[in-house]
Amino acid sequence: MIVGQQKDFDEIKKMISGYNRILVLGCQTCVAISFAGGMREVEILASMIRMDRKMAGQDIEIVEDATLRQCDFEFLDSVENRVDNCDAVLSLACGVGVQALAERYPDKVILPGLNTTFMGLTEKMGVWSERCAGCGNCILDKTGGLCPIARCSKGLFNGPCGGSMDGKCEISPDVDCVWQLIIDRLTALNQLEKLEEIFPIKDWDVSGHGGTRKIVREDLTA
Amino acid sequence: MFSKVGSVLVIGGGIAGIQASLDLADSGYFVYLIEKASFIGGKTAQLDKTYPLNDCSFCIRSDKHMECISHTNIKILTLSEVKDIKGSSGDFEATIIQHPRYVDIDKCTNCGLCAERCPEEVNDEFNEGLGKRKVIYLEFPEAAPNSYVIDRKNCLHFTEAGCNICKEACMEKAIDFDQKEQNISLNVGSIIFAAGFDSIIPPYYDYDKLPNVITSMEFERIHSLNGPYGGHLVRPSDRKEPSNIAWLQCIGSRDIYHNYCSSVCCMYAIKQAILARRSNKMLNATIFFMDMRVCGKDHERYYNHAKNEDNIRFVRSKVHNVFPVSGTDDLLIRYADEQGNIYEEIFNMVVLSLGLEPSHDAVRLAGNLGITLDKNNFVETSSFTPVNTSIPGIYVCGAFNAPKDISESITEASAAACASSLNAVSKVALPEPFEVTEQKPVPAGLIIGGGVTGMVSGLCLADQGYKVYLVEKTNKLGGHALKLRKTFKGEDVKSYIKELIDKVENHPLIDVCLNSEVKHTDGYAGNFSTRIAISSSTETKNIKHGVTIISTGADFLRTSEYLYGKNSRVLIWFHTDKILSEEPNTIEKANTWVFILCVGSREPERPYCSKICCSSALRNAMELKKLNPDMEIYVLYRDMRTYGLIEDLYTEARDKGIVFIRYKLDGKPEVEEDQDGKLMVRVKDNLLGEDLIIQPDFVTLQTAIVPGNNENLAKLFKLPVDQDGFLKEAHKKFKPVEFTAKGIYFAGLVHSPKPIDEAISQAQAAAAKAVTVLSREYISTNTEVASIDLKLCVACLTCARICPAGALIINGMGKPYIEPQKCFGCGICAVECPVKAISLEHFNNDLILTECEAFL
Amino acid sequence: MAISAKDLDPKFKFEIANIPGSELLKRCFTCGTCTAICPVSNTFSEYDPRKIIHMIILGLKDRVLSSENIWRCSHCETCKFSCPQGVHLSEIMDALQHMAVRDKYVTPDAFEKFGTAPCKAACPAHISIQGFIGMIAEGRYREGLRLIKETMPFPGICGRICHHPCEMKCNRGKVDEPLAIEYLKRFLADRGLSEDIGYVPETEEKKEEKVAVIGAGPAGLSAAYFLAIKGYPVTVFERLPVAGGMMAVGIPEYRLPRDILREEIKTIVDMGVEIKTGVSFGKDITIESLKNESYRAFFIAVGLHVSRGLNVEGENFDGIIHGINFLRDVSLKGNVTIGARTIVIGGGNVAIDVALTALRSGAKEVEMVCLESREEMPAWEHEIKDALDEGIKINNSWGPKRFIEENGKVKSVEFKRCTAVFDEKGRFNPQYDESELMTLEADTVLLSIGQACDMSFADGVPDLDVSPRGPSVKDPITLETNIQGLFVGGDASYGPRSVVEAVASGREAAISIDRYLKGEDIGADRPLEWKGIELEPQDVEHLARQQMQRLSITRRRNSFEEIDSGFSEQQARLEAGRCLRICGTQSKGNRGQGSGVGE
Amino acid sequence: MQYPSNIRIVKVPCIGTIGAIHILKALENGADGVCLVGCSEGKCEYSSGNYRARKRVQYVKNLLGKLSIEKERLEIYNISAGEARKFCEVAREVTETVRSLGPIPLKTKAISNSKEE
Repeated sequence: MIVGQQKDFDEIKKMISGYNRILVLGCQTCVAISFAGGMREVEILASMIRMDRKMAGQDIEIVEDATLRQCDFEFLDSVENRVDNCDAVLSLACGVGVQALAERYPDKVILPGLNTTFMGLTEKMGVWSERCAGCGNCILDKTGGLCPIARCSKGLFNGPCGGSMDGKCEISPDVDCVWQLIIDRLTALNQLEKLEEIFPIKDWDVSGHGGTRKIVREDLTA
Repeated sequence: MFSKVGSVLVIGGGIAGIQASLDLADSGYFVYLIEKASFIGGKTAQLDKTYPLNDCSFCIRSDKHMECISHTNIKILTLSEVKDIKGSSGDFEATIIQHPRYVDIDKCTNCGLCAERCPEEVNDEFNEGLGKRKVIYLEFPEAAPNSYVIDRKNCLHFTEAGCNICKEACMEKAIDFDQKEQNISLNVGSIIFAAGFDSIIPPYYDYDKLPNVITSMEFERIHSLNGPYGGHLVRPSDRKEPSNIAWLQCIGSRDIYHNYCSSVCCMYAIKQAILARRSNKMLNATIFFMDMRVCGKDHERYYNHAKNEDNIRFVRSKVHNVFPVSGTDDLLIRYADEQGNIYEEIFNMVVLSLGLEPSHDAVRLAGNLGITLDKNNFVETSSFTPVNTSIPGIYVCGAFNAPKDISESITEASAAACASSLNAVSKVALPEPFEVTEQKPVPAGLIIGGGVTGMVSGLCLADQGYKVYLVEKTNKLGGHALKLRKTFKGEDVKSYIKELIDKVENHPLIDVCLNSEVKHTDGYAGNFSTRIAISSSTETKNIKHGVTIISTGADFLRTSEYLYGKNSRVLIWFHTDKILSEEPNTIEKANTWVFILCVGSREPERPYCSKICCSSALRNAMELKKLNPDMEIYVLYRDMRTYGLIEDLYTEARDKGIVFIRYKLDGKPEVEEDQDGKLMVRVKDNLLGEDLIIQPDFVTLQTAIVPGNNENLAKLFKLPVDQDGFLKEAHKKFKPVEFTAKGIYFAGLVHSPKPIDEAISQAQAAAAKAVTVLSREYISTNTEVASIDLKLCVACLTCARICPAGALIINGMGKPYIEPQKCFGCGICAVECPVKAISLEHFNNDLILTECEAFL
Repeated sequence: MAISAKDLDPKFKFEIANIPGSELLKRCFTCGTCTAICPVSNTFSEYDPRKIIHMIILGLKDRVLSSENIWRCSHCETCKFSCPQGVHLSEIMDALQHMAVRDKYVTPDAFEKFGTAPCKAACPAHISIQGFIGMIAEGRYREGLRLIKETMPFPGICGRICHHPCEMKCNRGKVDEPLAIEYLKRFLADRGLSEDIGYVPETEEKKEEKVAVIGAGPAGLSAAYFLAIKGYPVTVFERLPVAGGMMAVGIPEYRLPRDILREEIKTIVDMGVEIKTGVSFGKDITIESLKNESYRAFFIAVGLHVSRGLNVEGENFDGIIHGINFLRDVSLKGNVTIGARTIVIGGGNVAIDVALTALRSGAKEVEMVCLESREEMPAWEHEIKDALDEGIKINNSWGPKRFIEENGKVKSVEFKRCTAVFDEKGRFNPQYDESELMTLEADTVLLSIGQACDMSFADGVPDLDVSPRGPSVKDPITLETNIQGLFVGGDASYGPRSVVEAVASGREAAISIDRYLKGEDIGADRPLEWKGIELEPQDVEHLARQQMQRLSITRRRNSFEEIDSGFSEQQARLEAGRCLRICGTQSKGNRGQGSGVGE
Repeated sequence: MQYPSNIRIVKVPCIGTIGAIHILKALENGADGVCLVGCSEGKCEYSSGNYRARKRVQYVKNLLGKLSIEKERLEIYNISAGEARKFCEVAREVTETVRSLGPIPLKTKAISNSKEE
């Protein structure tokens, strides 16, 4: 899922200054799960904004709402009225959602309340970590199901660097060296020989370096 | 045939009476609960905190009070006494006198205006006379029933005719001076005496003259937040904080007038010392004691903690005198240490740890009814029927049976509920469960473990008409009790077990599965399903049952100390039992016998007391003496823990001339053998400061009780295990036979070491709890259960991750589901749900929000 | 050094425990109370009673019996009721001492070397005086009372009228003044009555054998009391309509209020003793009739209830009354008419009681006349002082010559000078100088010159050896007579003495009767003699003896209200605090104080 | 036993049911301070409600910091139901703290700022 993190309140404040009717719109999917942009967070943020404005002696009208997914136009229809009636929409969806909103309502000011951080998973309640960099060319079959692109600080393909110490990455002792994990796992799977194969130079074309990516499935298109 | 009556009379509204009432009421019986005072709760209500958790006593018990007050199957009669009881089991006729309260409970709103205006002040008994209260008063703010009461004896309306101040003050017109004493006649099927205890009046120590010599109950009141000094630990004479306090143990216990141990004083004194030290870090707390009797679950650990972490000083010496120190309110204590050195020390305050006497009123009533009492006026019961009095249909529980603490009283109360329910057959309607699902509970119980405990639980359930599956790992019923000869009271265990096995095997509703083990279990209270494997075959058996009782018992330590296993004359306790039954010649030839206690117990790697070793050693020692009066018997002990009425055995053993020598953990006895293989025991005599060398024919080791394979069990049933490896109950004090998970109970040594009578009462208690589930028309759910709006749910799993009850599961469809039987309605999931899809039935988010919004 | 099997005698503990009084020995669970509370332990660190008991239980016979420590117990009984298991240290030490002598660990003169406090030794009833005083000092009143009642059923009575020989011997007297032992005893008794902490001794399991006691005076009642403790059914037969003997009809009420007497007799009745008053032995019942009622043992203590005669002319005129008859009538009837001018003849304590009672019965003027000089008077000094205080004139060294009548009623008495009361051998043999005469006018003359035994009891037991003075005792220690199972005691057997001596007599009789009924040797180990240890107290702060409040002289007149009002609690504790507490102990070593260590 | 009258009590089954939004709403709607009172640590009937609440309070305190509202306006205490007296003490203490802080800036600033305009 996509993991997001709410922007600093000061930044949000600045962003919305001048707008007196705001729709705070959450997204009940990925970012809700990462406790950044679900209905719960919408309520909290809305309350803070109201209080902030009140202390500044300014009026503000806030509408709180959330869509099931902001990244699908269909879900955005349901909030049409609300969008129409506000000066700006503060979206708590990921960047995709924000842009979908902007596309669906081209005349509206759409503001991002989150920084979209990574694709990852919930390690445990309250802890999320990155797992996939969306490179477009998956090699997990060769690395025991652990991705060196997303999880090696240096993005190395052929084993750890010299900074790997006691299984930890040299950038921080809190970060596991993914290559250590890969080796451990392949050892356990008795597939260590897979590492004897040298990775060829990776094709980064599919990773976005070749421009905005698009996928078309002819069989599904109308 | 007479017709049995479906209601039960419970005499005494203390914690035991309340528990017995609740269990009976929950099983569908109608209960009359008779209480002498104006409120229920008894002595427990006066306590501040309870050991060993130092829990606020009120917090936990108040639930029980409220439950009891509001239960539709319980009729509480406060200010009432039983005048007479006629009839017999199944059909008793009880005459009750109810004294007027002069305040209408339904009208009184506790505004307190009446008391504010009342001109007359008297000593407050609830605060042990340390404070004053008005004549119209509420015993304590949380008293249940929560209504004022008039103390007629001191009320000016009655004494000086005509004072109507309170009546005029009351806005609700709740005061009614015309209320009259009422005679109430009740027809009940059985009766439970839960009359509790009275504290012994301190006989000496100048208690009446020295204000800073206080009783333990006074200490409880002083330390209580709702007590006379607002919870500030100050001494009565000058309201100053004491900087050193002495606790004197065995006041009114273990003496010629009360030659029994009151069981609870060691623990409560430690608790009080800990609390005192918490309220004043600089305070010196000293406990003067004879034997530290902390035998219950986790009690030893509590003691060790008090000694090592809380810096409480323990002095092994009985103190008989307290002298005033002239010019101060301080007190001087003179005591002798074991070496005979005499010391004098000054304390700011002295607490007398008072013992327990059976309730005087109850003794009188029981005497009139012809119930057999023992020489100390406790009700005489057998180890095998620990809650039955000498009169069929009349049962006893709590401190009127023998001195005991809250958790044991609660256990026994449930046991009494179980036993008495067999006498009162017809049931009344149960209150409607809050939410009715269509399912009925499966009318069957699964009992794991075929020892005495399991068999007793099984019979209790089967006798009430439920199917019982009794699963036993070995090839026969009986468990470790098969190795025992006699109880501490001297009853024959062997014939009891034989009888028990007969009953179990021939009971049409009991299905005994020998050589069997549980492989898998699933479900919830009222509807479990369990797979059982029989070791001899590959066959498995699936059982549906409404409740589970775990009674897998415990094991004993196979020690390597004291030459055990190397010399055949070094025995473990049950070998002694065996020799006693089978080898009288050996005994006749033996001149000297040594018992070593605490083998493997109360040591750093096993910091708990095995509870039964002292009594079993003494019982066997007495038997040996009986067969060979000339035999010299030495008992090497650390603390003689013959708690409660077992003290008798200790007295008797000393009378018979058995020699007791105390050893310390750092000076354990040494057992050696000489060239001829003869045994030699060397032990340091603390009093004389010299080594004593004994040449016994036999040495019996009282080895520790150790937990069985509870880890597996815990995993299988998802149950908590404590630090020592025994199963951990939901609450040490107030839920002694339950787990947090409903529908699954335990009994016996799987929970902690205990003697046979306590195991049996626990077995009955577990059965009583089980019946409260089985007897329901429908599987009941909790009153407040969270619910999920699946339309909103995004299956983020947050709820499943945080639910403390484990009630939230995500089904195969990726949708969360709340098991209503498990959910206890805490609302944590509702507040954490990122998409706000969860709400609490009676307590939804909007309600709180509305309240939070209502500020301007 | 290790103790091994050869040092141990497992039978030892049973041997000791079989000795009466030591039964509970084995109950000891070494709590240490005895050691902490023992005044001897507190001054002499070698003495640790707990260790001794422990050694007995272990069987260290040689070590215990050869130890000097077993001789150090001062029998103060301070520990008696403090042992939670009721082990009686003092009795056990006694048993050990006797065993040590018997088994020749020491020579019998060891008994001489150690003893007890002089007060206890001096008390005829051997009350553990230092013990009960210690208990008062510690506020353990109930236990103090109980301790007294172990050897004395009448603390309230003896706390008032005892001649307290104990106080003469009190070591404190060497410092300033002796302890007010009598009054302290009274304090405990009064407190017992007023605060309902009165102590009714526990009685042993009821026995079969019935015992009859003739005479409900202090000796008879005491015997009944101690026999009741042993569990015997006892009946006391009394000729008078009230129980108490001289305590009821001899000692005037202003010295001994009757409710005190009643309460202390009631205690005995509460213990199961039956008292039948108005029954004359020799007339209504006899030994034979009692035997037929299956009484198995008898104690005769009929007292001295008739007055001696003067053998003087005119002795039988109206208005001449025998003092003890007068006292009895006042006690029984309450109101006896008496002339305005009264003469009392006699110089003993009874004469003073008679004189003071006369004063309270309406006499305007009371004069005493006695043979003895002021110094020779047998009455105690404080009693004489009381009489003088109340305005009684005492005429010393006069003997009655003749009585002079008018209309058959006495008018005056003529006295002759007495020159000597005793001869050179000290025998009573008065000499007179007939030339020196004195005549005193009198409306009433009260004769108080001695008491004798009313021998009519002998009709009830014709076989009993008697002398003209009363029943003959075969053995003054066991109080046996020539008849098996019949014992005599009290004043009738030894002459006029005090209540406490009668109590001692009754107790000895009870011991004898108990042993007789059990078929034991009556005379063994008797008498129990106590040696009081003299002490030279040094560096003791002077503290004044507490004084009792007394009724003013004016209020005493015409009133039988009690003169002495007793100690307040504060006074009692201050007074008890004066006790040296180390009497009877040999060593003066002092123990250190400080903080003991915990476990 | 009395506690200050300007305290408004909202009863909840477990302190764990109070979310950040509830605290914020209360402040937003005019409360000058919020005090959460739950069972003693380790004594939660629902095992962990009070523990969660404590962490949540920290979180909301941070939010308040961002709004320049004094963090002291929010506090959490562990008081068991039997400790009425302690509750009163805490209530007084909290009232005192809040009183010394003055009305929540939400009200004062709103007024002064609007005056400036």
